[in-house]
Amino acid sequence: MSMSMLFLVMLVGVAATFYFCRQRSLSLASELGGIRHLHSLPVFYGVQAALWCAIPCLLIFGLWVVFDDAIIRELTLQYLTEEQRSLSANELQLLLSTIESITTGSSTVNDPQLIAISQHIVDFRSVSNLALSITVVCSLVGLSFWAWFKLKPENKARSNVERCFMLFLLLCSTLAIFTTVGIVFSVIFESIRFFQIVPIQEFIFGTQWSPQLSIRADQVGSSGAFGAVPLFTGTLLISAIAMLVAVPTGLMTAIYLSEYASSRVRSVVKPILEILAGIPTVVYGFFAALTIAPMIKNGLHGLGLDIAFLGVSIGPLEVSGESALAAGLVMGVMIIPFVSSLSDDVINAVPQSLRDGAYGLGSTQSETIKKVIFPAALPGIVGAILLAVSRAIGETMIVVMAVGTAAKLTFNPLESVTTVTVQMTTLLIGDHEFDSAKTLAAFALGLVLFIITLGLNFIALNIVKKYREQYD
Amino acid sequence: MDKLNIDQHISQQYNSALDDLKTEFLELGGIVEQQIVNAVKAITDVDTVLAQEVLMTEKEVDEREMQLDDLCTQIIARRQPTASDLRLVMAISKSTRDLERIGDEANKIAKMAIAISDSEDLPHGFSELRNLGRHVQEIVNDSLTAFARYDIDMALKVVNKDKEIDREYATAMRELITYMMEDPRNISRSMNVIWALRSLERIGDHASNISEQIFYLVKGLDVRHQTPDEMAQQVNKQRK
Amino acid sequence: MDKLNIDQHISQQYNSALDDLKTEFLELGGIVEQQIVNAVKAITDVDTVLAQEVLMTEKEVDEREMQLDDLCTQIIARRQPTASDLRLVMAISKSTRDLERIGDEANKIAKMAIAISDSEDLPHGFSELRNLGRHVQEIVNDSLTAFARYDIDMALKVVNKDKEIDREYATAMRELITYMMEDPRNISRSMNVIWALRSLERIGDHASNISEQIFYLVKGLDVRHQTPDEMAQQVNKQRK
Amino acid sequence: MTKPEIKTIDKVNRTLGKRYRAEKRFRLYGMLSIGFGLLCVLFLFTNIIGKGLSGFTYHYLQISVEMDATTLEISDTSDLNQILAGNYSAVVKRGAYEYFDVSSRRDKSAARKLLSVDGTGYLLQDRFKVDAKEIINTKSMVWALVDDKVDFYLKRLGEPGEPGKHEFSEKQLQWIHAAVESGDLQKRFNWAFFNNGDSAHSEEAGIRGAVMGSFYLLLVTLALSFPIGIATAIYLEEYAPKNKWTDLIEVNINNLAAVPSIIFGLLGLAIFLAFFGFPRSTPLVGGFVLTLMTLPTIIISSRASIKAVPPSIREAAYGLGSSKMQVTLHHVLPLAMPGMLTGTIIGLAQALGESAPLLMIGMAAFIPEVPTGVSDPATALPMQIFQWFRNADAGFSEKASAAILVLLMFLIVMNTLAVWARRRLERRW
Amino acid sequence: MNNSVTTESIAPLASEKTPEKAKTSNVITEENSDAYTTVGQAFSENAKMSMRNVNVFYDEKQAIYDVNLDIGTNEVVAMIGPSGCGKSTFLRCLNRMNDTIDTCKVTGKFLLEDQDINDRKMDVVPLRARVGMVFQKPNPFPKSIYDNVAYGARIHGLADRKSDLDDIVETSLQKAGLWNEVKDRLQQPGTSLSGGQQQRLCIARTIAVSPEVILMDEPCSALDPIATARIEELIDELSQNYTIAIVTHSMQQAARVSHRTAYFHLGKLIEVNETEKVFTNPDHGLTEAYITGRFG
Amino acid sequence: MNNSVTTESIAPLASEKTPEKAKTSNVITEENSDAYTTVGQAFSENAKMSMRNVNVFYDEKQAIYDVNLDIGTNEVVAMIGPSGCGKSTFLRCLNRMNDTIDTCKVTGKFLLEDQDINDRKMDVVPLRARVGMVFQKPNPFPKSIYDNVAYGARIHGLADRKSDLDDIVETSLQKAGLWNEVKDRLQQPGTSLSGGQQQRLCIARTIAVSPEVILMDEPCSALDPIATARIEELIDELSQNYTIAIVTHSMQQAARVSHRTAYFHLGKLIEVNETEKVFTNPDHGLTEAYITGRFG
Ligand SMILES: Nc1ncnc2c1ncn2[C@@H]1O[C@H](COP(=O)(O)OP(=O)(O)OP(=O)(O)O)[C@@H](O)[C@H]1O
Ligand SMILES: Nc1ncnc2c1ncn2[C@@H]1O[C@H](COP(=O)(O)OP(=O)(O)OP(=O)(O)O)[C@@H](O)[C@H]1O
Ligand SMILES: [Mg+2]
Ligand SMILES: [Mg+2]
Ligand SMILES: O=P([O-])([O-])[O-]
Repeated sequence: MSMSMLFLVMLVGVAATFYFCRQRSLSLASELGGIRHLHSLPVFYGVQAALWCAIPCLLIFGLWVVFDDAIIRELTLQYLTEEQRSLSANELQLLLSTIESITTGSSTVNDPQLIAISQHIVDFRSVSNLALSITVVCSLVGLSFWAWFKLKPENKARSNVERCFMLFLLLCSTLAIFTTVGIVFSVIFESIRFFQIVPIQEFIFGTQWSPQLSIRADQVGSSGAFGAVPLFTGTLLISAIAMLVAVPTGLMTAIYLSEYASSRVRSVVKPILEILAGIPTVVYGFFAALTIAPMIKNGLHGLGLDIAFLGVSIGPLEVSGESALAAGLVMGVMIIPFVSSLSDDVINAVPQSLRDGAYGLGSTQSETIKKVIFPAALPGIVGAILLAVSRAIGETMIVVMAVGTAAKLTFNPLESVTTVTVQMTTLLIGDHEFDSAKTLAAFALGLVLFIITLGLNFIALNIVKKYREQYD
Repeated sequence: MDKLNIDQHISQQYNSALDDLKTEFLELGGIVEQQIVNAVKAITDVDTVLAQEVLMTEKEVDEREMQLDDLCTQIIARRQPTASDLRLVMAISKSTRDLERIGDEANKIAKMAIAISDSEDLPHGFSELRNLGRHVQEIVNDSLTAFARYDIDMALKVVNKDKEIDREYATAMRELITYMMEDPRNISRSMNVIWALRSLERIGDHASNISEQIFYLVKGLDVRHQTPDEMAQQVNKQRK
Repeated sequence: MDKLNIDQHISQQYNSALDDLKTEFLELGGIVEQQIVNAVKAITDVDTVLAQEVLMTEKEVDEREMQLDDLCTQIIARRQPTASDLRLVMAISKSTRDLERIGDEANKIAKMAIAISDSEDLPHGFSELRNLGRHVQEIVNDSLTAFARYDIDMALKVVNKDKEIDREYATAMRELITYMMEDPRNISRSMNVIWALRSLERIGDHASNISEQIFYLVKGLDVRHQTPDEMAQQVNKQRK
Repeated sequence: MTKPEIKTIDKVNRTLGKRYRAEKRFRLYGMLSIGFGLLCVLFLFTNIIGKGLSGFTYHYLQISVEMDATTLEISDTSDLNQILAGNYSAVVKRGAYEYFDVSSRRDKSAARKLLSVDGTGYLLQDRFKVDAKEIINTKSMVWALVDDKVDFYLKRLGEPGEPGKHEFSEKQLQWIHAAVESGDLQKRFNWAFFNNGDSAHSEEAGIRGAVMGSFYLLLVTLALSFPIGIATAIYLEEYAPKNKWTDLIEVNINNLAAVPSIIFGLLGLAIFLAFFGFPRSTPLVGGFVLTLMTLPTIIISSRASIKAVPPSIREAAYGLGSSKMQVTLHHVLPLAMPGMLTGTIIGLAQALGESAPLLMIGMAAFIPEVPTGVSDPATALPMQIFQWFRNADAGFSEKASAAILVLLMFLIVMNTLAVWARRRLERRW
Repeated sequence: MNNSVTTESIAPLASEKTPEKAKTSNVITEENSDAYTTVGQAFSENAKMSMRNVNVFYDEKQAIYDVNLDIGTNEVVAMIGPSGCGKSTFLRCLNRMNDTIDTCKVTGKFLLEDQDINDRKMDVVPLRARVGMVFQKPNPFPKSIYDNVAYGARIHGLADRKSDLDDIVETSLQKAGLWNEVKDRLQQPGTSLSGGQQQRLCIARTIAVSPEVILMDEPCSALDPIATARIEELIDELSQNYTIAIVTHSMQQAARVSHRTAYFHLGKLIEVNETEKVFTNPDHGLTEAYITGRFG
Repeated sequence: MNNSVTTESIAPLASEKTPEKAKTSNVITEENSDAYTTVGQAFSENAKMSMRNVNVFYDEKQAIYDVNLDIGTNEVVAMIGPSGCGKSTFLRCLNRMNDTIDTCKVTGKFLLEDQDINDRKMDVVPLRARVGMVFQKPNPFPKSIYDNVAYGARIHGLADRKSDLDDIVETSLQKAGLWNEVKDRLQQPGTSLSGGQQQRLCIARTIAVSPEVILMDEPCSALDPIATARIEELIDELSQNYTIAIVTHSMQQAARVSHRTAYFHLGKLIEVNETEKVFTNPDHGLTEAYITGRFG
């Protein structure tokens, strides 16, 4: 029986158990003189019985599927020759996968011994499959009869069903914790290994970033320079540009829409602006790289801009094709709706009664906004901005596409910089061994990024939460 | 014809509380009315048994009075009556006192009846007593009816009749004093009749008081200490 | 010593309304007390001017009575008083009637004083009148003081004193009737004295009524129609 | 008595003008901001549409092709292997030589370079797959794909600087213009773009593989994130006692929502690929990663919609003796479902557009085959766009723009769906 | 009675009240009631505000029908009536708070002293400084107590120096009976106060701009009896210096705080009279029915 | 008086009430008040529910101190007291609604007839079917009127057939005085009704599971006077067949609807007495101070 077929059988069996047990509870009820004499509603008896069947069967099924490969593998080992068995773990693994590929017919190896073994495996598999089917079906039938006979009016069916329900929910909710743990684990070990190669202070305070220098892994002392400062400054620069665009625009947009605009204007403008939020970052990246960057370059060149810095003319402006400005601007535009909708929420959460209060005292509209609503919403807005900053810092695609990889330590928005996320992708795309400093550097960067954004989020979420509580 | 509607509250309990109050009040009215009739009959027929009967009901009247007062207070405390309801409660609270006083006066008459019954011959003034008694009983009855019906015209009539009764009383009194002068030996007996007459007159006043409360109840007008003409005038002014 | 505190409401207006009510009530009490004093003085000193004075205040008393009643109604309508406040209002509402009646009786005495003043020689019974008058005035004063102070011990004393006054009155009455029999020509004059005596007796009763209201006001007990002993007993029972 | 009042009013009136000017200024700032936002939307869209629309069309040259069985090396038309292995390029080349009427090797080479021989070959292969028997050994007219350089040149004919012209020799240009004039070289709708998987040659590259990859990704994501997300939301809102443990879960979820997506990529790389050894580049792993990424979104929006169910409803149900599960299933879920669905759709839309984490787990690989299941190597739409963007070949940039349009289309559809779901399902009682 | 509106009232006077009449007059509906006259004393010789022929519409729906009412100087006028009868709507006309509702159209004359405040050209900002408003739910700004009270004075530029502002804050809080409770913590947020204190703070905030009229829309409905009693007490004190219009759901409250009471019914002003009169002997059957709990 | 709790009350009786005493007793605080005795008639010979030595804590904070109270069969007991005195907390103990608050710990004996309902092992589901609850704000489910009323019967399996359910719905609506108003529109949403109707619907919904006791927490505070009067009337009718405990902010309401009134103060049950007695002549100075508006 194929797995899906077996699954279907299980489903039908469980459904039947549900139906019959429910019917039985109904008939028990009518003997007693009405459903009210049962402990629980009939449907609970049905569900309870169904769970009694389904959970053990699924457990058997699951365990079987998890362990049968290992068991079959153990069984296979006995057919191997002595010397094959004494192979190193890696080589044994290789051998087994060769055999495995023979069973699926995707290998053309013509070793008769291996073919025989693969035949054994096929046999084992079919036996295992059959055994599984029989076990599952038998236990299904057995359990459902047991459930049927065990059914009594005073069974606490409802309580049992509810306990199962709640366990399921609890299980699901722990996933978030596992995810965080997973994230931490996935970056922390590699990072530790990285910091064993590259001292942590060099990583944090070094101003040279050139991981590409490591040409050969065994080349002592040439594992590149891993000073992350230029990455941080680059990230900061781009985020700052983005925030300069997004915060004033987003905030004023939110204010105008929630306080001034008529409901019709709001109903048109708001969704249009929210389109900006829905556009994938890869599109923004594309746009930044292919449209905005050339525009800036050409535009500034065209103007023949001559910037005097501290009275010293530094000549016609050099505009990089991968300027931080382009990425920052586009990122800013991307974040506008993020800021505006978060601020909008916050502004709308300010109770109408405060507005009434202010108007009732004779405030003009802008006074109401500036003196009452804005201060009231300020914590929430600060939280929103922090979240936006964290988002800008973590943003990947735009910078990957529109920003170069040259790690320059500069605050000139017209130059090319690089960011943490760009370097992470650059280092990790393609083949990678998990032991070169280059690859590990990406994880170290990931760790730093995670810590920074985590800190920002933590602060921001707490501010927002405090603010919410104020009006709850 | 003026009518109040005490029975249209959303709260049935309130309706029935007010209803009970009014019924109890009118019942008490009925009892004291009977007391008057009996007392006058006892004195004019020299019927001590009847007089005793009147005296026996005193306790009931007292209890009912206290009960009515309690009811009024409870309604005020529990219902916070306003407008017509409040006026009803206040009017009944006041008029209950009058009814009780009427009962007391009837008792006094009954006591006089017993006091008089010792002597064989009829003292003077029995006919006056009987007349006045009838009239007084009439206006008590009228005032209660007016109360039951919220009828201010009738109430006005009661007030007017009370003035007549006062005149009648004055005449009777003058006559009795003449008798007494004529026959000083009978003075103490005549005094009893005088007290009885006096009680009847007071009963008339109380009936008149009850009628005044009807004005308050129906119109919200406080017409106490006014002449009947003034009352009529005020009512008409408001009707306009 | 029992005390109620009518002046600790959050609402100052309410405080002052209750305060006004009480003050007005006591003021009215003061006026009728003065009426009694004057009326008794007028009749015993044959002072028609004083008698006229008494009669002149009748209107004021009437007006004040109506005003007090109005105040009570308004407090009930506007404030929905409960507990001690409600008892205060109800007690004052009831006692006001008594005060007004006391005023009326004082008027009657004053009228008698005028009626008597025609003849030169003093009728019999003036000494009794004076005595009774003093006592009555005393208990009226006591009852008002008791009211002002929420003093039930004093109120109980008033009730007891009233019984004494009743006895005193009965004695005086018997004496007067004897006089009347002795001197039938003076009957109508004596009758005036009798009416005056009778009025004084009624005033005592009213004072006693006011005292009974104090029991209600302070203790929430309705002690009407009870003997002083019963009252004392009930109060003690509750105190325990 | 009225004196101070009059003073107040005078004081009020004194500053009134200033206050109203401030009011006007403030309003203007707001309008400017909105204007800027709208302008951005407008610019972005005209720009992308302007760039992308041309990607849906392509230039084809109509040539007649001799479906010669021997040249094709197909002897048995019912043998699929033969048809798949057929040498279509040869017949196409021959057709091209014939069309341009060339014989010298140099000319042949020049002529051949104007066409996408392999691309056209695939078109022929497709036709053979359907009815090889009919067309074998016939001569038929075929719309052959031109070379992407030709397409590039023709699409930009009017532009200054004549981009792409320098790629061609004079002769080639003559041929091209002649063919255009004769109507044999035409711009036609590029079906191949929708039917093909990725390819190294831009004229053959299509988004079919990426679309299917995205589809499987979303399937996995939906199947996992919707039930888990809702269950978590229910647990946290309805069941969880207020303690450290639930606080921890809550903080975690909120933080995860704001963790940069690239970090999830690292997670996928280190846990699913390196630790569990799942195959690279599969929608299954991508789906896992995207599930973890979208879960917070779904949980948060589900929690918000559960929170929006008035507590009074819950109290009422409890007061009647409902158990917790009944309260949840009978009252909370039905009322919160519209919000949950909307949240899920929005989360999926985000997942659809997401690229950074997929980059990390190798879904940016070059995979020409169209995936047929969740465990086939696949790429996804945003990844495809990214790859084409990075490809130096000029034709790919246009493809990327076109793919962006397709991606945006899907997103718009999904968001519309979300709005529709919210409107439709929200029972306004 | 010279200023009574009742000359030929369609409404039954107390004397004509019969159960049947009361019944029929309960069903004044929009159809049969275009012409009606307010019973009692709607006008005042010493009027601070005079409203004449006020009609209010929400889109097509008429919420107020031809209301005429004066509010006397330093008088407390209470507005009572069944839910939805238009009390709040009417009150909000008095300082043009209805401007914030787009669908709301107000016609009629609203004189504040001699100025027509319903004139569209009239500026609402100074108007609202003269006619302050206190709302149903206490709504202190999320600022310090001091800033709450100082807010109005600041925006209107009433204080030239810090010390002036301090004075304004102190006197306002004193008038609102809150000074003693908060004088040591003026810098704490206004929201940290209890509900009743918050409402008094809102009153102080309103007083701080020295308005002439204070409007209150169910100012105690969110408060418990004790806090309510305090506010009522405060209203009474304020009526020494301010003209007050108060909407309340609680008839008892109207009875307690007001000098005159106006009874609204389905958008019509049925009766206005001295409060004592309304609560002991109202002129109109509908008023009587409402205050005695005889509706429906 | 044999079942009075007052043997050696620390509370001043009316006779001992002096302004000074009342003052001091106002400041019963958590320190000085561990021992206290409820004044009046806390016990009932015919008790439906008996609460003994009830203490409730929110975390460390004690909200109810050692309360003893009986609720008689078919009796209406009103609970009044200043805001935050623990009325709602106490009421919610009676059907274990406090279970939904994690921090809430309840000790003491709660007997419903002879069953201790505060037993942790006791299942709350059947308990809540026996002790129904009506809340402050009308909270009909967003379902049809029919489904609202039928809901409880469905989850408790009270009806085996559709016709049974119809019967239950009809009689419940009739008892709640709503049948005539809604019988033609049973399929319309419950939320389309007016506030007062909604509250009656909630009562009907509660009745539908035929509870023995109905708890009401300020059931009229969100309603206008007319709707309130209807609910009060309904409570009166229901008291024929149900035992009712009602928490109310409005003393007048307590006076109107209840047979006995319990006065809570700072978590203590100060006095329980016949309602007439409480409102005309309460035994305890604090009760007097509260109902006469003399607090603070
Ligand atoms: N913004 C609005 N749009 C449309 N109609 C409205 C609006 N506000 C109120 N109404 C309607 O106007 C009428 C009067 O409403 P208003 O709020 O003035 O009543 P109210 O007497 O204050 O009632 P309540 O006592 O419930 O506060 C009602 O019928 C209401 O439905
Ligand atoms: N969930 C809770 N957590 C902590 N403390 C609470 C909670 N609910 C109530 N309290 C506290 O318990 C005490 C009693 O509250 P409860 O709600 O029972 O008062 P109440 O008498 O019903 O007041 P109100 O009249 O305002 O409804 C209050 O001091 C309150 O602050
Ligand atoms: Mg309103
Ligand atoms: Mg509560
Ligand atoms: O009892 P009276 O004094 O009124 O006769």
